[in-house]
Amino acid sequence: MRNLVVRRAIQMLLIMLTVSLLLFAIFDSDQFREKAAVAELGGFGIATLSADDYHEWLQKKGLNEPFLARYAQWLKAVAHGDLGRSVEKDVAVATLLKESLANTAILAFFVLLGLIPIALTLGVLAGMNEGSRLDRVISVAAVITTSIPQIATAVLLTVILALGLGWVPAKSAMTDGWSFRPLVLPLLTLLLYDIGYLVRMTRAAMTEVMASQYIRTAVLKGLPPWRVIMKHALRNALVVPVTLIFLELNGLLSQVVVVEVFFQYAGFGRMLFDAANFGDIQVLQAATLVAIAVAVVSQLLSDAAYTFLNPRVRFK
Amino acid sequence: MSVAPLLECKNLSISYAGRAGDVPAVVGFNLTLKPGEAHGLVGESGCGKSSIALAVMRYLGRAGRVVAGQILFRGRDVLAMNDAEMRRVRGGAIAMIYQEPMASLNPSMTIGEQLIEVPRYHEGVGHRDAALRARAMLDRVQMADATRIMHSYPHQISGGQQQRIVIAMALLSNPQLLLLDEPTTALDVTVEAGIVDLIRRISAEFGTSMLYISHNLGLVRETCDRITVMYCGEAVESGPIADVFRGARHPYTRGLFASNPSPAADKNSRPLRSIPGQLPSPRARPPGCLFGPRCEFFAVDRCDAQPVPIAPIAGSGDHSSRCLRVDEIAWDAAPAAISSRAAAVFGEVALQVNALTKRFGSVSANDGLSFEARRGETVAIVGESGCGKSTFAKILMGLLQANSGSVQLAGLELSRLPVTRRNPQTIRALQMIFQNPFDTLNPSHSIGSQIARVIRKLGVQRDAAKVREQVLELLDLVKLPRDFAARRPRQLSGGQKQRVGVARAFAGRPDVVVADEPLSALDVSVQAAVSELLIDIQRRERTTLLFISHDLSVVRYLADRVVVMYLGQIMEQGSTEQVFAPPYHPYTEALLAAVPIADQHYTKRKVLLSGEIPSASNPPVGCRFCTRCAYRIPGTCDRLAPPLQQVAPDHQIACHLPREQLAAMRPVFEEVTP
Amino acid sequence: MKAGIALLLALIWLPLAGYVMFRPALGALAPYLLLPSIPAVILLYGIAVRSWRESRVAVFGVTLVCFWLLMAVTAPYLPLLDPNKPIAPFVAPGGIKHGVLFLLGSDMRGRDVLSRTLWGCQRVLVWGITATSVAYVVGAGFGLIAGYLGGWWDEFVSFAGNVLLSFPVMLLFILVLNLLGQSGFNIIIAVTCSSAPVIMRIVRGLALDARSRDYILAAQTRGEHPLWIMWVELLPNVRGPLIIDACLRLGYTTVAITTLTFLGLGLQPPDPDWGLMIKEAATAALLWKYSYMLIVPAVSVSSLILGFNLIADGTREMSLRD
Amino acid sequence: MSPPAEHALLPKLRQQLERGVLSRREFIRFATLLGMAAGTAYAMAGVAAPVMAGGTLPFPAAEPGAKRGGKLRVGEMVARMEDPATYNWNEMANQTRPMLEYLTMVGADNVVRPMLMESWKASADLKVWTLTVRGGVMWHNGEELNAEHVAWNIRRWSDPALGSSNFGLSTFAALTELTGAKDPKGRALRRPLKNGVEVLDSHTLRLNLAQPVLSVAEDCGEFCTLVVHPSFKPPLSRNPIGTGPYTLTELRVGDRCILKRVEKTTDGRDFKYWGGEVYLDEIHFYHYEQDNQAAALASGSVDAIYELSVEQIELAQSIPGAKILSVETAQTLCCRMQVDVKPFNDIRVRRAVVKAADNPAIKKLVFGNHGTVASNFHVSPVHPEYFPLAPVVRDVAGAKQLLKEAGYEKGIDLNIVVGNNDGPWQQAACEALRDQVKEAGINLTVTVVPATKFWEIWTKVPFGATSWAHRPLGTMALAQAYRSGASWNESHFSDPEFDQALSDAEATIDVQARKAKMQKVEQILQDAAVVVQPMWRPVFILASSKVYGYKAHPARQMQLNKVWMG
Repeated sequence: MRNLVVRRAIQMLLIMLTVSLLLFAIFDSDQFREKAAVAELGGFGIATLSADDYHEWLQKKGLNEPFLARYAQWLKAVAHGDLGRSVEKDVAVATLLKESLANTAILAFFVLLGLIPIALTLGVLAGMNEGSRLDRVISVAAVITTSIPQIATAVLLTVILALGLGWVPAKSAMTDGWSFRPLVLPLLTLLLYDIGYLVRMTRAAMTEVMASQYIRTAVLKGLPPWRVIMKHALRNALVVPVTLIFLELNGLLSQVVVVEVFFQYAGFGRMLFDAANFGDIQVLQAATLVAIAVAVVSQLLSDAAYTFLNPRVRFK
Repeated sequence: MSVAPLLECKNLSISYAGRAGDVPAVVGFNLTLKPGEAHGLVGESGCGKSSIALAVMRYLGRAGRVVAGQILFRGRDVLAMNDAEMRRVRGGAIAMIYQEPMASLNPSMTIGEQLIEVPRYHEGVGHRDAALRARAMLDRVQMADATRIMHSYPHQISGGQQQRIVIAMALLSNPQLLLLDEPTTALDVTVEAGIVDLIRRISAEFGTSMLYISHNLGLVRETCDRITVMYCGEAVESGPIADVFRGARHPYTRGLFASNPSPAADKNSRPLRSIPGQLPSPRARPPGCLFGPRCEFFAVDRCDAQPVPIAPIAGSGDHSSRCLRVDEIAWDAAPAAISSRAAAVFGEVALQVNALTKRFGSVSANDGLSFEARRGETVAIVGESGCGKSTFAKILMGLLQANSGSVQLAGLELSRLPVTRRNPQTIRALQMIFQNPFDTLNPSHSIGSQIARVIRKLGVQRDAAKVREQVLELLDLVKLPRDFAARRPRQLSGGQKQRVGVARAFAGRPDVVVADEPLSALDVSVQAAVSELLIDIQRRERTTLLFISHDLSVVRYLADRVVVMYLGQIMEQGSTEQVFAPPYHPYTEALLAAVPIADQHYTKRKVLLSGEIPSASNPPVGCRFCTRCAYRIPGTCDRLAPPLQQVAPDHQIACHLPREQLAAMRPVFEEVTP
Repeated sequence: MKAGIALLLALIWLPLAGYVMFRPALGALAPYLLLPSIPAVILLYGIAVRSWRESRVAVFGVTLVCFWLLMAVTAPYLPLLDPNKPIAPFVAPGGIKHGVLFLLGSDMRGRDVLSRTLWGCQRVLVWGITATSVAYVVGAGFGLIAGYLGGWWDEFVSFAGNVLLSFPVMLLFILVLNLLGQSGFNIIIAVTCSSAPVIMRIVRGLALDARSRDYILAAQTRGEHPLWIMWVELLPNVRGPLIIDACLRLGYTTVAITTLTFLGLGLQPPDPDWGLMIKEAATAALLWKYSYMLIVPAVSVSSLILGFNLIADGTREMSLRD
Repeated sequence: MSPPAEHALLPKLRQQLERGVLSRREFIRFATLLGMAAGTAYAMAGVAAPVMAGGTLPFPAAEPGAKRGGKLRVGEMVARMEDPATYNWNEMANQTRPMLEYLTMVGADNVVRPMLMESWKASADLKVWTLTVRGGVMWHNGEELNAEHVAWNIRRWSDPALGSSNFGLSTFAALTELTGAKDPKGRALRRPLKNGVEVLDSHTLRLNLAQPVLSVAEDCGEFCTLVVHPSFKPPLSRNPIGTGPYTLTELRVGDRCILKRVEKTTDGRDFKYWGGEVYLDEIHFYHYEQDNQAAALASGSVDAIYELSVEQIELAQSIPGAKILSVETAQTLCCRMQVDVKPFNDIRVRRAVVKAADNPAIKKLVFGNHGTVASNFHVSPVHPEYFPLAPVVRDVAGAKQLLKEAGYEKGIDLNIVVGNNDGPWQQAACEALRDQVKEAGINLTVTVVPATKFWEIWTKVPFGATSWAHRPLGTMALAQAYRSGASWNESHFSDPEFDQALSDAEATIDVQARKAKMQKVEQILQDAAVVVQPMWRPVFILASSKVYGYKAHPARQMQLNKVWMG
């Protein structure tokens, strides 16, 4: 286990270095310098600048330094815990990151809170009895919900729940401070897809386990059905879904982009989207590093869960 | 007078729902099992024998269904029981032992938990008592270190131990009936012998009735009182062991015996006879006698007129047969003569192996192998799992490189020459037949194209028409219809695929063919056909055959020379006669004794090995076999490497035992003089 | 048979891709280009239904996908209104305004929803299928290299894959499209960047598994070149799981393309596009009475994705049965 | 302080008004530009003036029942507040306006009124302007606003190196001179005039312009001319010293911008706002993307929004308790062709495009009954020097003929790039254009790029649709966008005759004469077929009916000083 952690940590550092270097290289183009200038001065403003003034402006903003020097500077700062400042928002990246991550964490928490019990229960119920009516209903519902793009769900839920019935606000900007109601639409949008997905995975794992020989052994031992399911089947069937739930943490970072942008929820996804569109390199760098960390840590957690739930791996 | 039967199957028929309607698996099956009796159910794969056991447990899955008949357990219809009753029967009155112990144990529960469940749910025993009983039962199935085992997970113990756990689990509820579904098929021979011994002891000790399902006639003979032979879902012959083994009264049973390589068989003078033809598909069952199309006694318009019932044979006790002509056939007459072969003449040394050593980290997979094979000779390499025989094959084929030693093919050093650097001649000269028929052919390409590729690749032929001609000739050679060239591997049976494998190996007219367990996954009757084929082609081509196997009966039949390996080392080598007769290496002796013999004319001496095969990564010091050897000389065998004793010209045994003691060993089999 | 299917696919895909990607360059040829694709789609549907007939689920999926394929190739020949021409805004489905019947209503700019929806499938299908195919070629190539050759190749390819996989997919899309500009071809690159590593992993795993198969050993022992082994011996046998994954991936790519358009990052208006239609509806038609503007494209895109998912499910079901 | 002396031109204006040559509206605009008080000008023109507060205050009179207190929540994109002089979004100015103020205010009626500048006076040749700074204006740090402060700001706006779009305004451009050198792109370099801004006394300063400029007062109310304290260092959000009644208390870009009423100066005194009573305690700007603002108002998350797109009107009408406000503007869309790039270097192609386009139809399609049809010469009827040319008439046959002559008898493929910077209506206009020119055999494709991307390429694409904001004078946009070598000359139009005619018009102070000269200017531009300019757009905004005093502004300036919540 310790080996695994160390290996993952090294892998994470390597990926972070590669990715940050890549990003720096990408954003070191004239195109992105001009983008930064347009973002600050506007298309009309920049058109008034002479070539010299433009260069002076770049110099002033520190955008004209050689690429490696900037990268080295940045690395040094990051090593000292300084993630830089957002050009667009004029805030320390660390602050921005902290707030947006906290918001996304809240969203993710509620997603998991709804996702885990509902999806696992439905998946197990469906997989327990492959081909039964309940299985068919659940499976059909799951495949349909996983077929609806989240943009469509988001808009439709807004039409019905927010503007039609007026139950919840249409947007989740939470201008009056945190409350749960504005979270409902993003939550439902994410849940609808994710539940379907996890149900399908759980069902597949469960049917596979139910067809296994050790379940046959358990049944032919004369154990009551609940004992077979709860003790023999679940433990094995949940290995895959549980590892998937951890991996889902990483997937959520991607999914929240659409949902947060559409519902204007001030989370990590929206920050990422804004920064990428604006070319806010420091934010993007830091956010990407966080994303990589989340990716690697969720992978690690998933491996750990797999190891923990799977004695075959645990006692090797 | 007669005891009430424990289990009765009356006219039992089982079908599985398929995509195109029901497929019958068992038809009109009858069985009566008395208390304390052991009944063997024998047949080749797909004959429906496992379905019967599962039907008794009422566990046929979603697709399976009993379509007719009754299963009476202690006079009560199992099919009519309610769920609660059924639960009491399952694992209580009837317990089952499975083919694959690893898959049958829950990987995420400790063995203790799985054992304790049985008394807890069947007898409501408290946890502590249940644990005590489980431990006690582990002792009774001769599991050492029971406490550790109780806390272990299934993957942490060996296959043999796992099967003992499954047996212990079955016995914990004191069942009246044990269903054993090929309980030793997945195990090594010497381990199998231990399990078979255990089963025999249990049935004696507990008085449990057994339904023993196996494809191995020898095993059934050694464990059962009665036997039922099944063919295509029907029982074709049934009777007491002695009666059936002495005088089979159904052509299929006879065919099975004739294709079984008994000690009496000899590839030159008494070749095996395989059953012609193939199993019919369950959808296209022939009219009348199902075995009709393959039967040498088939009578047109009689055998195929109407379904043949199973009927008691006149003048016998309770021996019955499903043959119309049971009274007409001269059962005792010698089978139609099969042309015997002339003994082969061996040529010069084709392959020379000298002190070959291969290590994977700390594991020494091959340790100082030395032997040679001559042109036209069949050399068998025998050993159980982990003995290093497959590693050796890979070195030979250039897929692995040896650490030291040499392998010379016609003077060319191969031990460190990867296949990618070998010249086309060498590659052509050395080909291989693989173990798993389902894996040996690429499922995506037609048979013809796969053979043709070999012909072109090995440079035998380039011209398209000639390549095609040669493909067809090769199909002829392995006795497959020419239209198979266009077929896909999945349309072929296992035996047919293995024939294609043989054709492919011989397509380049190789000098040496390595056959890695080519028969082990095949049914007995198919095994016989393929081995006959191998011999014929080998003779014709004067090929050297390196035959890797764990099955001593096949080796005895096929090989000219035998090399016995254990944990990477050669224990004994010599001609087949020399190895199969005293003096033996103690391991060879145990191996021989572990082979079940189906032939009534032979008796076998009992030699049981203790323990399991040690891990190859941590082999014993001294003689590697010393941990299991009954003749172990303490202080010597476990310290010093054994000397190589030349007991006869060409016969070497690596053992510390004095030559006299070796010479004094009695043969393992002895022919019963009638 | 195989060649026939390949021919059919080429007959559908090439004209359709040409039509969608290079319509202006085609000039006068454009209107006739798709004619041969129509019988090809019908024939393909027949073949697909036959080969998947054992799974009702898959047949339903095939029907959905082929329906949209058929719409894509017949759109120019159907009696549809100009999908880009504003006629009368906010006409409810079935309404008639200015003497024009709007079967599925008209949008906020007065364009016919039905014709926009039917035309809209062209872009999603063409770019989705193309992007997925390219991702497959790249991913499977690297997967075979990593899985079969192993060693340093594996280390390098796997690391590169891990680097790409550690980006959230959306970030990758946004970066690529921002960097290279927004066009269908860059969507292909973006989808390749995000999907190819996953495909690479799958193929690598399958190749690792297949590598130990006897038929691969057989090929090795007769001295076949690694490329031959990968291409002829390995690839055809990892096809099954890959077909399932490809169908699911087509669904993901469809979602990605519509989502990117929705975010203003994907294919550019004005040509009708489902993502764009949903976006426009999200701006102007948030009322229940106008929700047909949303529901029609939403149901369309969902049905296409459902089709892909069902084919995947059906194929999996059939492979488990064998 | 004595009322400023009347400008020499005013009597003439009055004459023209009386003769009916000048409309009343034009008279009021000109009179105020020349320094007359708006109320006086209205009275002189005989038009009922909007009810205003007394004195020289630019604000409307207090409404009866106006309530003090409460907060207004506005939905708009919350942007950075870096340097008011380089603002490039209207939203930035909106967030700043309650805190920083202009020298003048251009009202919703397009009439300029004094703000921090109490009065202004021009020399007869319009080259020397004397500006009087309002007395008693208090900075948030307790200082009083004086002429030095204003001069510091004006000098800053005239600095060519600042990158401010103010530099494009005539007044500030006229405070610079050519250096004679050119930059690598061939643009003439400029430097500030030595003695351009003179401080006369504590509240008076004088501008000595290089050219005559009429629009000084309006330029001083343009959106980038917010007056900052001389201690100002960007970003403003960290250094918010202003003269307005509110101050910034919280700015989170992309989230919120909160302004609160100033009660105390930073040196501890009671703050007294010069402009009288303001009602709102707090102004909150909440970030909502353009598309989302209407929905946010519908769910009650905000009370007013920055803009309603024309497609959302249907939606907005269904929101209970919301009112739609609209105003006509001089904002426009120029589908301009670069005259030196093939195929647009052939005037016949440009003419064909222009002829094939149906401006009234495009306007109608995009804005229905709102907005004004434009005629491809970029001078609006609201501009004082507007000379009405005959409206352009669509002529498909003529367009076809021209194309044929140009060698494109089989039609031509063109592509127009649009950035939707000002909203999706721009794209709709381009699409309508596409459908119309198709009949003439022009296959126009529309490429939509994201707004930010568009500003990187707007001067580079051969055929592009750029949105132009309102300019107070017609000559201004022409000078910025069509004069040879001008920095915003995106069409690369270069015609010495045009340049000369434009210079003549600019130098003509007499409005009637100027108007006459504009005919030639406009005609050259229209004949050169540089732009398809289909319409002057209307602006729609949406507010809750609880919000009072909230008006749509032609330049979309939010003026919240007198807004109150009911």
